Amino acid sequence: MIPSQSFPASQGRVVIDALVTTIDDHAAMLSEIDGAIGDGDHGINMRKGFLMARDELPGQVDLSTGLTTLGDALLTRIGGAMGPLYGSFFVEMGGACAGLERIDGTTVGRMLAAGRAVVEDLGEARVGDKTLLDTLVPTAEAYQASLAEGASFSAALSVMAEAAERGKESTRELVARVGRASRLGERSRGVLDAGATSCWLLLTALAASMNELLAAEG
Amino acid sequence: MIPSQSFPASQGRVVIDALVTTIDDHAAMLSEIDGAIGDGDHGINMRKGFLMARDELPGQVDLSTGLTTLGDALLTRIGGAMGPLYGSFFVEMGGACAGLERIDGTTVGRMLAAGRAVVEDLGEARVGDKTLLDTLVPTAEAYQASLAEGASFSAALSVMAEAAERGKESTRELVARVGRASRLGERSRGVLDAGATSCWLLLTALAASMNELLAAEG
Amino acid sequence: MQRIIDDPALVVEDMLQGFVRAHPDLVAATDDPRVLRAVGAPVAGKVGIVTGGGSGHKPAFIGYLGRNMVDAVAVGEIFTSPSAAAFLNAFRAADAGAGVACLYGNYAGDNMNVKLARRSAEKEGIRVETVIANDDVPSAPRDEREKRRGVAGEVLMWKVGGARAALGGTLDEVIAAAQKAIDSTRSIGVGLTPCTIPAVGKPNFSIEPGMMEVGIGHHGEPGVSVEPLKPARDIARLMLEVILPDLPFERGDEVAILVSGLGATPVMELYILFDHLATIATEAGLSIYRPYVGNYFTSLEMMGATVTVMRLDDELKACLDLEADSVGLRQLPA
Amino acid sequence: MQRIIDDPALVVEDMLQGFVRAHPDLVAATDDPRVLRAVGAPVAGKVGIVTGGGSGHKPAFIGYLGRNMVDAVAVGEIFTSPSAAAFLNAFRAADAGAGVACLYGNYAGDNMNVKLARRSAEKEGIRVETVIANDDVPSAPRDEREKRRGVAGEVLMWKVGGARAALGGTLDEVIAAAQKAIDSTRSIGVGLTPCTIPAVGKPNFSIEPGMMEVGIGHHGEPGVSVEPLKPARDIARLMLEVILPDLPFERGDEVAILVSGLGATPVMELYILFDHLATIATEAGLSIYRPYVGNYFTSLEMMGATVTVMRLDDELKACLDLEADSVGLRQLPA
Ligand SMILES: Nc1ncnc2c1ncn2[C@@H]1O[C@H](COP(=O)(O)OP(=O)(O)O)[C@@H](O)[C@H]1O
Ligand SMILES: Nc1ncnc2c1ncn2[C@@H]1O[C@H](COP(=O)(O)OP(=O)(O)O)[C@@H](O)[C@H]1O
Ligand SMILES: [Mg+2]
Ligand SMILES: [Mg+2]
Ligand SMILES: [Mg+2]
Ligand SMILES: [Mg+2]
Repeated sequence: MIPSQSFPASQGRVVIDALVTTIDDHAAMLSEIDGAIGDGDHGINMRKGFLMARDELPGQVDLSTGLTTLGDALLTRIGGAMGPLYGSFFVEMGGACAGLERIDGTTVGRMLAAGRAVVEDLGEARVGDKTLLDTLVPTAEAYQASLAEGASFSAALSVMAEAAERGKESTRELVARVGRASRLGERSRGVLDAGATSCWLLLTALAASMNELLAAEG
Repeated sequence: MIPSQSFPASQGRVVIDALVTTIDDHAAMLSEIDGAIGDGDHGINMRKGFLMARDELPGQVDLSTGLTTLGDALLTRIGGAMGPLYGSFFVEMGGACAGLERIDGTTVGRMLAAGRAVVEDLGEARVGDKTLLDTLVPTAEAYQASLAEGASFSAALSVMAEAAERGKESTRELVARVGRASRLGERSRGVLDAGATSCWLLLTALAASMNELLAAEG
Repeated sequence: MQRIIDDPALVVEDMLQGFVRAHPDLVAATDDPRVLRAVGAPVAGKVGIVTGGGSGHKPAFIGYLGRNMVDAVAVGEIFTSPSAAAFLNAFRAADAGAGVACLYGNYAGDNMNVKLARRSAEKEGIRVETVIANDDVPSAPRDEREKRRGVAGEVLMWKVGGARAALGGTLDEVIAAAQKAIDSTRSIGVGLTPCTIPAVGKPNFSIEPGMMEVGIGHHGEPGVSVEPLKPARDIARLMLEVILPDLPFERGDEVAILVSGLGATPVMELYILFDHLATIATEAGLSIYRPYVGNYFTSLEMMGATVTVMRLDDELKACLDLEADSVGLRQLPA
Repeated sequence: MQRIIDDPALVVEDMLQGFVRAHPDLVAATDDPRVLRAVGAPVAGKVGIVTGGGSGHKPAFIGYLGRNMVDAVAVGEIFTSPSAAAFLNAFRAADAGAGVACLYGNYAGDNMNVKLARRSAEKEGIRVETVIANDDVPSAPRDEREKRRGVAGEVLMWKVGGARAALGGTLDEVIAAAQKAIDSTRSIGVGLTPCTIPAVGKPNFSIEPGMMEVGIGHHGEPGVSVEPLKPARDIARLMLEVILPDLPFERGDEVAILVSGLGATPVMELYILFDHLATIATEAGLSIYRPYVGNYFTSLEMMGATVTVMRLDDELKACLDLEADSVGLRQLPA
């Protein structure tokens, strides 16, 4: 049994920066994916909200405050469906690690579960509808399963990244049933869903930044 | 000296029909010419007015009444610059042969002069501006000159048709100075003027129908 | 993209600034740059009327701020719901203690943001009730009316709700009138060309020349069919054939008809369409109490039109008849 | 051609029928199918206000029929002057014995048709005086002002003339006020796309994507330059740089500013443009007494905008302030 891995909650800024950076770097790609079967603004909307959120953060911030601030900024600034969904997602993730000194694998499991629940509750979509839930739900479940099977925090984070990628790719074969892309019915098959793609980017950045923080712990 | 040729004024319908028919037959061509440097509606406008005018005429009508009715219909129905210009043109032509039993070459000379005067007065354009005056003015003058040189009515009518054609062709090399086509400045050079073309059609039909009436006189 | 704009990412901000400057008699800015209020709002004792939605629908939504109309509007990005924070601030700007009627359209984003804002408002002691417009018939079958989108019928809902509040209605009375208004209203749109969101830079969907999309939504949501473009007479008929049986409207009903252009269709054509609609409606035994023809709810430079029919009773007629002063709808005292 | 029409040759007839049906409170048909009058016109003792012009400019011209506005309108084909007969019948419909002020725009066809109609009217004992709008600065140099076209400044001319007549002015007083209105007004248009006359079926001129035509007329008449499309801020500046020095407008002047879309430009963009215009005008020392932003004088589905600035004095302000009720311009009592 390996000793339980963790990183200090005070390093929140590293995680938030990774989230903002991946959205900023991939905004054009996200809009292009959205353009194929949606209205082509997913990257624009997300970048606007994430950059504004970063501007509101102090240089040093604990993970809970950082995620809550990010979530609040998205709720306040970007509107649409993404504002409340990703906004509530990050607010709930932040809430699930509030008050903790150190973040370990179990905590991240609780965070993902809380985030997933609010997105399902608010958005009323299901796995298979070709939305970000097709990334989020299987990823949260795979992460939890790997912990349950005894994987280390860092191993579970790698599982998270792989599951997110598979979840994102799964949307390629789906027909959109909610959101703008449902306009196209069968014609929405064959391309990725934009929200599922941004969710993959975010979860991948989350996993990578946390693994980085774990590595720094030595 | 050949005996003065003439035809009965009561045969006005033959002339009016010839005028209406040529416009009706060439409406698409006129619009196309107008489309090159104007707004492409010359044929549409003209056909609408001429067909309405014909509908208002009794089966049998003397030339003066026929031309006046045609002119009034154009004045009443087609608006734009063509309504008042061609409308007044035909009203004045009709006025110049009012009360006559027979129409001879001299009468037609007076008719053309009256028509030309009102168009110049109302439109305030000049020969060389790339308008219908480039057909009308030289044609009226050539007709008058040929009568003065002793040509018969029917010979003068042939001169009329030839002069109208030359007048129309002369607009090809002109730069529009009035009307919509003046928008294009130098770019208006190289194509015919729509109004000059319809004026050529009308004067040609006038000459041909009158020559037909003269021939019928034997 | 032939547009008169500066930074495509800031068109909403730039527009709002010009709008407030152009209509100081009617609208005012608030502390939230994404919320405008009517001059004089909140009106003491009056129920506050709030709406909100994505931008690009001029005169909707801010064009209906004004006297006897809407008190505060939450403003979103182009075709994107305003944030929950904006809705909350709009509730605050409109509330004079008598509560707020939030009258908005049925879109996923708006529903979520209103839901979140309403939770926060109620924590502050602001009572918020909602009416969710779902007048767009082609957007879902009749037995799933709760899934239908809100379109130009919202204008009539705001007129009724605004008037009912101005006439002294309680929050429950205002909500009941606005709910009746939208329940009595059916709409359909026909799209002839797409439109381009400035920040995106290319059309957000496509309609082939010579075709039309029947039942299209305000953001290019799918219609019920794409068919060859027909004469206005036939377009009028097929639009009414969808909406009249749905309520159903019946012989003897008095109705309001609202024809709105989608943006770039010349207003001349709206009158041509209206003439056929009026003829067909009259043949169907409806009597047209009040026609509205113009650009009431647009989608940037989309070509096409929406048709809205509302069955009237005495209360709805009194509400429609009340004078009103807003950019999008001005009615002088009778 | 993505249009909601029936027979392209009959769009004006069809539109008129729908228009009269949609606005029975404001307008009425006359015996001449090409003349509409305001409900209640001719008003006993009042000078009649008449205008007229080609169709395709909604709400101009018939949209300005109404109370304290225009009494009768002569209607032409698309972009084509009404006939002399229509102008004559409009004079007859508007005259209540106090004479008729014919306030129209400077186009060759309109000039000829009004001239002929006026001759006939005067034979019938109807006194007709004219004001010929020539507010479009780019259409001719300053020393040939009489050659300039009338554009959206006509709306303000009608508002002033209509108000002056409603306030009891004699024919000479109405003409003097309307003449002062147009003499104090300067306009300029910028075109971003052409438009298509339905009966013609293809655009009546062309503007390359990415370009704009500065100084374009309402029917695509040539501008002063074709240049790369600029940000709204720069468009506003170059428009005012043409019109402000022409009057010239001077520091301390109170002005009305009217921004009109040409048809298909989203109204959102008009507000973006207006915001810059207001900033630049204020910097130039002008104070904006009354802004108008909207689709006041369009050209079918052309994209672009016109800007009109009018210097005000007390009489013009009183005229602009008077309540008015018409489709295109509604002002409630202050
Ligand atoms: N109800 C929902 N639940 C979860 N995700 C959703 C829902 N509706 C839409 N989405 C996601 O939103 C994405 C589109 O986001 P975005 O382009 O920013 O918004 P919009 O569709 O308003 O333009 C879709 O790709 C989809 O993944
Ligand atoms: N002032 C004028 N005098 C004589 N002819 C004119 C004048 N103005 C225009 N025209 C003629 O009118 C023709 C165009 O007519 P038409 O297309 O029917 O009208 P519009 O230019 O209003 O569309 C031009 O080709 C020209 O010959
Ligand atoms: Mg999108
Ligand atoms: Mg033409
Ligand atoms: Mg969007
Ligand atoms: Mg024309």
